Amino acid sequence: MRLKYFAWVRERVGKTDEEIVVPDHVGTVGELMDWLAGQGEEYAHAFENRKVIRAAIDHVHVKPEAAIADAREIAFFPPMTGG
Amino acid sequence: MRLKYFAWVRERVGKTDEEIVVPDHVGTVGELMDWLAGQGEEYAHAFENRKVIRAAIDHVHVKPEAAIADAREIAFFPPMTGG
Amino acid sequence: MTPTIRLQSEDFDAAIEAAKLTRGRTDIGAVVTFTGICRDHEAGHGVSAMTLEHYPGMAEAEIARHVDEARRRWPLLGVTVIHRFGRMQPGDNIVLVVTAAAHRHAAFESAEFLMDYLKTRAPFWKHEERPGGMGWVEAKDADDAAAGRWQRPRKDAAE
Amino acid sequence: MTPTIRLQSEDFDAAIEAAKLTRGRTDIGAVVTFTGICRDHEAGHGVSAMTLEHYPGMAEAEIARHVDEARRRWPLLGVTVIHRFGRMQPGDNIVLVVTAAAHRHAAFESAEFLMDYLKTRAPFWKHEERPGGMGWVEAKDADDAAAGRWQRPRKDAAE
Repeated sequence: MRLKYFAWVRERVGKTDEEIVVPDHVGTVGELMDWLAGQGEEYAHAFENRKVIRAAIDHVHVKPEAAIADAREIAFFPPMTGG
Repeated sequence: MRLKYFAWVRERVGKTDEEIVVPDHVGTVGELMDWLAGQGEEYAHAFENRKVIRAAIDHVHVKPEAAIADAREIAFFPPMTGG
Repeated sequence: MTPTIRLQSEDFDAAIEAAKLTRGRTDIGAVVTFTGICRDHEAGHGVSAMTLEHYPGMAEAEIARHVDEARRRWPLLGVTVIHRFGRMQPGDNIVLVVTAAAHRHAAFESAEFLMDYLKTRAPFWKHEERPGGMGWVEAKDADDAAAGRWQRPRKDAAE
Repeated sequence: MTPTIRLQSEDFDAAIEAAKLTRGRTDIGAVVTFTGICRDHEAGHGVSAMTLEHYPGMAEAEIARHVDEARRRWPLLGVTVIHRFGRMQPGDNIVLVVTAAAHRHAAFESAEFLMDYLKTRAPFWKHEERPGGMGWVEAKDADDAAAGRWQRPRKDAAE
């Protein structure tokens, strides 16, 4: 599946997007953040305060409990500040 | 003092404004409406339902209890429908 | 900040009025414009035209009082109110309120406040031309209720 | 009624967008425009410029969902939302919401609803250039509270 990062999550991870293969035991958005946080220093930094990070699956806001099984694109970003 | 009439109050009275001398016993806006209602058929018609008529003294909305002693201009009109 | 208040029979240009408030400024974050337009129907009947009668002198004074009240309630950086009088046809502009502030809630709320008060307190009366004849527009209870929601105990009531 | 939703780096013209909604129509009685503008200060510090990052695809989809929700809640006769991205300087336009309806409350409330949701739900992020360096704008609790007041029990919650 494709991951996308925005704003300071993007800056910390160091990339705008990437294609990843997720282990079978990672079933939800929250578990995906836990798993990503273990993938290196930049990810650990990006996901150090998971409570403030928002996620979207296929362009729709989701909560950490959301299942990722059918996701094509998952995005992580800080709270929105548009408008 | 000068009286002014607007909208259907003006239509019923048949004039836009007039200069009047009010008897001493007429002390309030409500008493003025009572007195005007006795000044002829057109006034009786205009002031037949006094509850829906609004008044202003010198460009400021007032209630029927308002004293008219210091008024230069008193206006009578239906509820406003601008905007 | 000097508010602009105008009564006129001519049309107005909302964009020009809004631009006047923001020109050369960088402290304004939010501009709300409200344009009231003559409709071709009202409460179930058709309207082919309407004539707005007003009370010259009092109309300006009453609008100015409400603009002052809006400025006391919200930190406004600009206010414009233009109300037309005379004959209008469906599609014609009737009234314009523009408010400018650093933040959006002040701009939105003050514009709505001003419109609610213009509807119920500013001395204007609409006379409609309808298919069956002419008639004065009746005041709506809903408009009184809308204006009423802005009422609050006056701080100086006991002074 | 087909809503207009655009994301663009170019500036917009609020007057042209409002005119598009009303042209040739006589059923619209109220038009509200909200223009959000880049300010030279934010929460106590100066701002010399800002860059708006967005999530292409999701931004359009999220705005469209809120426009749909606004149309379910209010009898709208026209809606336009334009959000810019890229670099902006104080005084530059950022966002435009235009709503048109027969009556003013629908136009006011839907415009405020859309702005509250754009602030907290549309995937945009502001990166500021400040005298002391650069920094991401932090989300405000006040904006979440503003969006929260529009929440209501979903009719289909038990279905």
